[in-house]
Amino acid sequence: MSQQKVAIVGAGPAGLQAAATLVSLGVSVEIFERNGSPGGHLKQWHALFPHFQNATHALNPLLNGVKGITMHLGSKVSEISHNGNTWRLLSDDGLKYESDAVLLTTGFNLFDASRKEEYGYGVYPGVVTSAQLEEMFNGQRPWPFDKSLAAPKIGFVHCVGSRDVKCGNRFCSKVCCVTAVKQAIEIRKRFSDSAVTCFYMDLRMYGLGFEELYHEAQVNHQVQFIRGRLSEASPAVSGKIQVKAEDTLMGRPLKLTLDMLVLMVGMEPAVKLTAQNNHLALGKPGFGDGFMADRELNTPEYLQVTPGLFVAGACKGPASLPDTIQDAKAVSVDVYNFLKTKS
Amino acid sequence: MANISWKDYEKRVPDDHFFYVRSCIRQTFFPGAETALLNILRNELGKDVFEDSRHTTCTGIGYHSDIIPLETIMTMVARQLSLMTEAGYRNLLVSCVTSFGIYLEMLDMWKHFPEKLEQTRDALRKTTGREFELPQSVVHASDVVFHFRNEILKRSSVRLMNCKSGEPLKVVEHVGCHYAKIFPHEGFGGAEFPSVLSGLVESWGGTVVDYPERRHCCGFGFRHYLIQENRGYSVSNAKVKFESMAPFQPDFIVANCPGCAMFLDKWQYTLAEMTGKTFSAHGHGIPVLTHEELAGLMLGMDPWKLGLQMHQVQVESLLDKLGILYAPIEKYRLAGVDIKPPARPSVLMV
Amino acid sequence: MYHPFVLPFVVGFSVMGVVLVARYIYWLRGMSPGNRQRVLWGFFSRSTLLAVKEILQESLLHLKIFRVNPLLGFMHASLAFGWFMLIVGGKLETWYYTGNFFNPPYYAIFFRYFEPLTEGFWMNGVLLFYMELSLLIVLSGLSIAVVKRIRKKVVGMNNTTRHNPANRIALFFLWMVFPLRLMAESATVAVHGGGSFLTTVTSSLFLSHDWAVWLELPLWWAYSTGLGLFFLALPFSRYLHIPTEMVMLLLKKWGVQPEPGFNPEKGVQAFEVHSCPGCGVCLDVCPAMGAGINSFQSAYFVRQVRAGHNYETIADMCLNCGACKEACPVGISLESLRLDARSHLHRKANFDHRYLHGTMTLWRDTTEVVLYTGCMGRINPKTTQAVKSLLHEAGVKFIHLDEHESICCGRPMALAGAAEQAKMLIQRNRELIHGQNGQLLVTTCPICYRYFSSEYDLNIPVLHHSQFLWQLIETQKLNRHKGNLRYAYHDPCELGRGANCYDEPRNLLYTVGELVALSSERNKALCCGNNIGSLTLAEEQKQKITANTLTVLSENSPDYIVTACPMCKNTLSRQSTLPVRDLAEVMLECKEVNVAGSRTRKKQASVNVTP
Amino acid sequence: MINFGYTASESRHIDMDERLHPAIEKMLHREPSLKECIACGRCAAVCTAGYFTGMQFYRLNLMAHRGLINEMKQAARACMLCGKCQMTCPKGVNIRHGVLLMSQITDVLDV
Repeated sequence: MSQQKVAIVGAGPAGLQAAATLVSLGVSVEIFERNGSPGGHLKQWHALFPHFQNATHALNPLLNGVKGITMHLGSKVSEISHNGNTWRLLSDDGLKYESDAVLLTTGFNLFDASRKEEYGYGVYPGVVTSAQLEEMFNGQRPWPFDKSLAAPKIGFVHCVGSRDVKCGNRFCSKVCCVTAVKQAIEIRKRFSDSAVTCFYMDLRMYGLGFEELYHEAQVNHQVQFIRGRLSEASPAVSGKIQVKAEDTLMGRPLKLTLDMLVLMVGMEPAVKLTAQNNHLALGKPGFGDGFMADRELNTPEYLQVTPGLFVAGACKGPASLPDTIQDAKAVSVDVYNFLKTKS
Repeated sequence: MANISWKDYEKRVPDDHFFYVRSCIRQTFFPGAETALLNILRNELGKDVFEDSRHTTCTGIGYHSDIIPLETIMTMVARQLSLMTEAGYRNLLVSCVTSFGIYLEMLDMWKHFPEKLEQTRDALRKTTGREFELPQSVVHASDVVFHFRNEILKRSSVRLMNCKSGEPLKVVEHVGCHYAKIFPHEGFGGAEFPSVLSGLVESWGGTVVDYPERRHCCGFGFRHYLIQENRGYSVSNAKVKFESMAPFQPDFIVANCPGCAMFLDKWQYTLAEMTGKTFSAHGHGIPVLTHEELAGLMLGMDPWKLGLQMHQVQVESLLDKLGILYAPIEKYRLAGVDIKPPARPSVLMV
Repeated sequence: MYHPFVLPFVVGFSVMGVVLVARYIYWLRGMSPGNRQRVLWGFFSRSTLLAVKEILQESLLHLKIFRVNPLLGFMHASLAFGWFMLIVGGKLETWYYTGNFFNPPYYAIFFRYFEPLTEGFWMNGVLLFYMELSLLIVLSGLSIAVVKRIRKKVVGMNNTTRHNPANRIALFFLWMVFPLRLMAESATVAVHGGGSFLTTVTSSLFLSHDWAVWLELPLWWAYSTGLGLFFLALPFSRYLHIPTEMVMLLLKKWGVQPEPGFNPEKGVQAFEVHSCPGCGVCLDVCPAMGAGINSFQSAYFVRQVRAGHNYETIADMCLNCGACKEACPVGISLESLRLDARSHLHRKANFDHRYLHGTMTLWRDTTEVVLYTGCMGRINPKTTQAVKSLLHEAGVKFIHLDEHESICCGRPMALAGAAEQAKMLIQRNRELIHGQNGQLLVTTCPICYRYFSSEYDLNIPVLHHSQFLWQLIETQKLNRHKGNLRYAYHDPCELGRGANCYDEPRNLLYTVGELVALSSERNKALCCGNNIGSLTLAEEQKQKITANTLTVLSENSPDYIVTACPMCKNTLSRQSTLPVRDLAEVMLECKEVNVAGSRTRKKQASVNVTP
Repeated sequence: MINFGYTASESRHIDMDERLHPAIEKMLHREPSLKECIACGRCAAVCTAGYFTGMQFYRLNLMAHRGLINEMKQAARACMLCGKCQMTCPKGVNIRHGVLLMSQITDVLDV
């Protein structure tokens, strides 16, 4: 029987890992990626929590893993259909592909911070997102304030576009808190006499080594943690930003002028499952609207609305890099088993 | 209509034939400004601005102090409109932002509760035997000045720039809350982005200062300052605003409501006395103009005729920047007679 | 009878004399009138004889060190007593030789140079032999000191004091003096003959005749200079303790009380501070040393207090467990010195407990026992429960004074140096305790027990619950059968060293099971690491001390670690793999189960992953 | 200054722009564990003095970090230094030493 084929939609960490695993299991794979290059958000990242591991150390193995696998870059899959037991994919640049199974690893988009206009993103130059800060650390983006400044003051706002009904996202994006603490420490190391303040609601340092990171930020780097969600950011003299927040532990409002305000933007599904494309739905959309769900959280069986359609990685919900890679491996094995039963 | 964002919302302003109703505070504290507006509209721009001397207060001060029943206010407004109908005008031009809010409120109530309109017509007929029609449009004085800002610019040799350095002046604009916050559709740029004053400033060469407490209330509000016990609340509000704008060192403040202009001006003296601090680098305070005074200066009117010497914060420093000539000895000569200048404040430099 | 080489010795000796007298007078002048009276009365009283006896025992023979470490004791004794023998011997020689008692001081010391050949049974026989024997004794002590410096384990010490430059210089001179004397005397013997066993052997071994002729004078010069330099260095080094300790013993015997407050330059406290030889005995007993923390031990603290600067951080760090005070051969009151230093450091702190007026009024009818569980009582409810059920079992009528809210006994404030500001606590607690008209106060916390007995002067006796439980056992109000469980008893610092109560807890455990012997217990017990006494020890440092103490407590794998203090129990149980119980809990548990009790706490699974 | 019969109220904002007060900076240097407090409230729950007064250590620590030195110093006076809070603190903050330093803080924490 000819080698079975799987189409992987999305060349982020999940897609790359799944491709490598499937190829190692003897399955032929083709990857469709709408951006110009693979790697997803990882390629713009600088250092990973909790041990400041360089992002390229995580990206390179993934990229090496897919050497020799055909990858259609810049082609956005517009149509996935299914008849009998073959799947047909259509991409907007005219590609057609048939496969025995489809693995969606479309991942997440960062929340568009301009939707929280009161934080002044896109209005004041000093307001940036956490992703843009990583680019600054990577040198891919200029710093929005004059680097020779005596004591730059940087603020971090947690939960931007997460746990916020006004943005339609009730869920917690899981990784922004620990990322904020990591970035706060990186800022303190980069600008030795900078003053960093984090405005948080709860600090969800869920993983191993995270609390130690929090400890290091507090004690070694004097990062100030203020429990209070930021209310607004407004312009202050010479391009600085004045922020107002309530310190809910003191029960007092406080005012602070910042040179840079970093918004910890949450995650949103890159492909939003809505009523229209619910034929793709793998059962009712999971927690939070738009994320996909291929099975009930705690049970192994798949909902398998349409057999052969699998999902892996952050498109199922906010996930850290290790979560994504583990999930990609696990789902690849399921895909492989599915193919075995089919042939 | 196509959904446009509030920033670009343009309000419709008629070009001519206005029935003008005065402002109690403006004609009492800034008579020069009132006559300047009429002078500009009639003589400079040749507009037909009719004024009936029998028109009264719009009851704003009483209304906002809760001592006048709603029906009385409706009848008073109706009476004003009857004067307008009698004079054959359909465009109401309102001088004060508070009365602008009241006229709109009454018209809006009549729209939603027609029986109220009938009751008011009935009450007016019983008391004065008068009839009235609803106006076609209600505009504020600053709307009109904004509307004709280019005509004024054409006639003006003055620009809102520092005549020596050519730098555009940094201007703080403060739009009266009742201008657009009650009925967003009644103000240029709606409630969030009122552009009636910033439009003026920018088209006349100045730059607008975007300071953190830009939208904060100036503290005027009849309810706040009428009773002495409340005035602390009023002056504290103004203080928040001044402390927020001070770092930007604005050259002057322009406001479209007589109340805001008066209090932003007067509270600087009070705050100077209370805290010993002024909010300008050189200790003279930040001059406060109303839009008519600014328009008057643009058209070369004599500052003393405009009554600028009656302001608490002296305006000479601004006039020097604008390059407007003035005779210092004329400052306190009214119709050839020297009047005693006011006592010099201890902190605010005059 | 004179040679210029004696000059360095004379200069050194007289300068030392002047400096010492000046300093002593300065310190004595600082004494309060009451103390001056005691000195005058004491001078001609029997206590002076007692003082001389103790000087002989301690300053010369160092008997206290002998009891702790014989080799170390011998080293100190030989150095001190040997030197004393030399001085006395020199005096006898010159007196017998010249016939009059008073000779120039240097004459006795350099007698051998001036009179190389002496005849007669006494001079050439007994006295010569005695002098050389004394020298040999001193040299033997010196050699142990050198060995101690190189390999301290040989002398049975784990740690020796890190000396500052001044002490090292003085030490070097001290070590030079006696060998030089030996060489000088041997040179004279080589030139003129005579000499007893030691010098003849040395001269024949090292000094041929023609060498000796040339070397004799330089050696005497060297000996005199060595002595002179040592005496110059003495007042500014640890060897100041030699004269000062003797004066201190006198003052203490005369009953001189330390001046109030922290003043290391006034009265008996000054003599105590300057009597610290920096011998390092307090290092080995300090529980923190076992955890590798060696910055604040008493040797260093007293040295910095003498120096008058940067004693601040180490004053606050010490656990105040009292181990060093117990072991200090010189008997310096280290704890009060440290607490005085702390109250001086934190003199600006002001606490105000006036809000306590009128709180907790519990006026009830008379009762037998007032039970006070203290602040820590609420953190160890099991201990409180156990004590209460034991009291019920024994039919004792009691009131639990601080069942709902408690006022701190004040000891923690004293340990932080804020004793004066704890007056309000003491006064309010005393009112409440007296208000119950009980016959006995029983407290479950040794920290409170020590303060109740020392500071409160209550009108009823106070006992720690271990003592009271033992009374109940003795009076058969409680009876237990002996089981075969093995208990390791940890002596809380405040109960053992603090209040001298070692036996009652052990008796209790002995009645219900076996008592495991520990390498350091009773007054040498290690501190649990979390003693309220330390102000600035970091959490990790305390945990290291706790871990070290736990290794000692579980060295003979007992079934239970038992203690009598809520603070120790809470601290030890955090890190111990063995179950930790209070005495009361053990007594209660043994009521039901006499046979080996089940281990309630699962051993922490330790998985070794072979790569 | 003229008494107008009314006064302008001060803004209740805490101004975080100035750096920490030097005395607070010195205190935090001498007791770094104070920086670890996450204001979970356990210390206030077990506080012996807290039973009779409003003594809550986590608020003292917050006041320190927000530069409200006088309120902090005033509130610290109720403490009995008994150390129960330190026994329960999940972050191992050395609270007794902290309160002692807080109650003796002057403009310059001189010792």
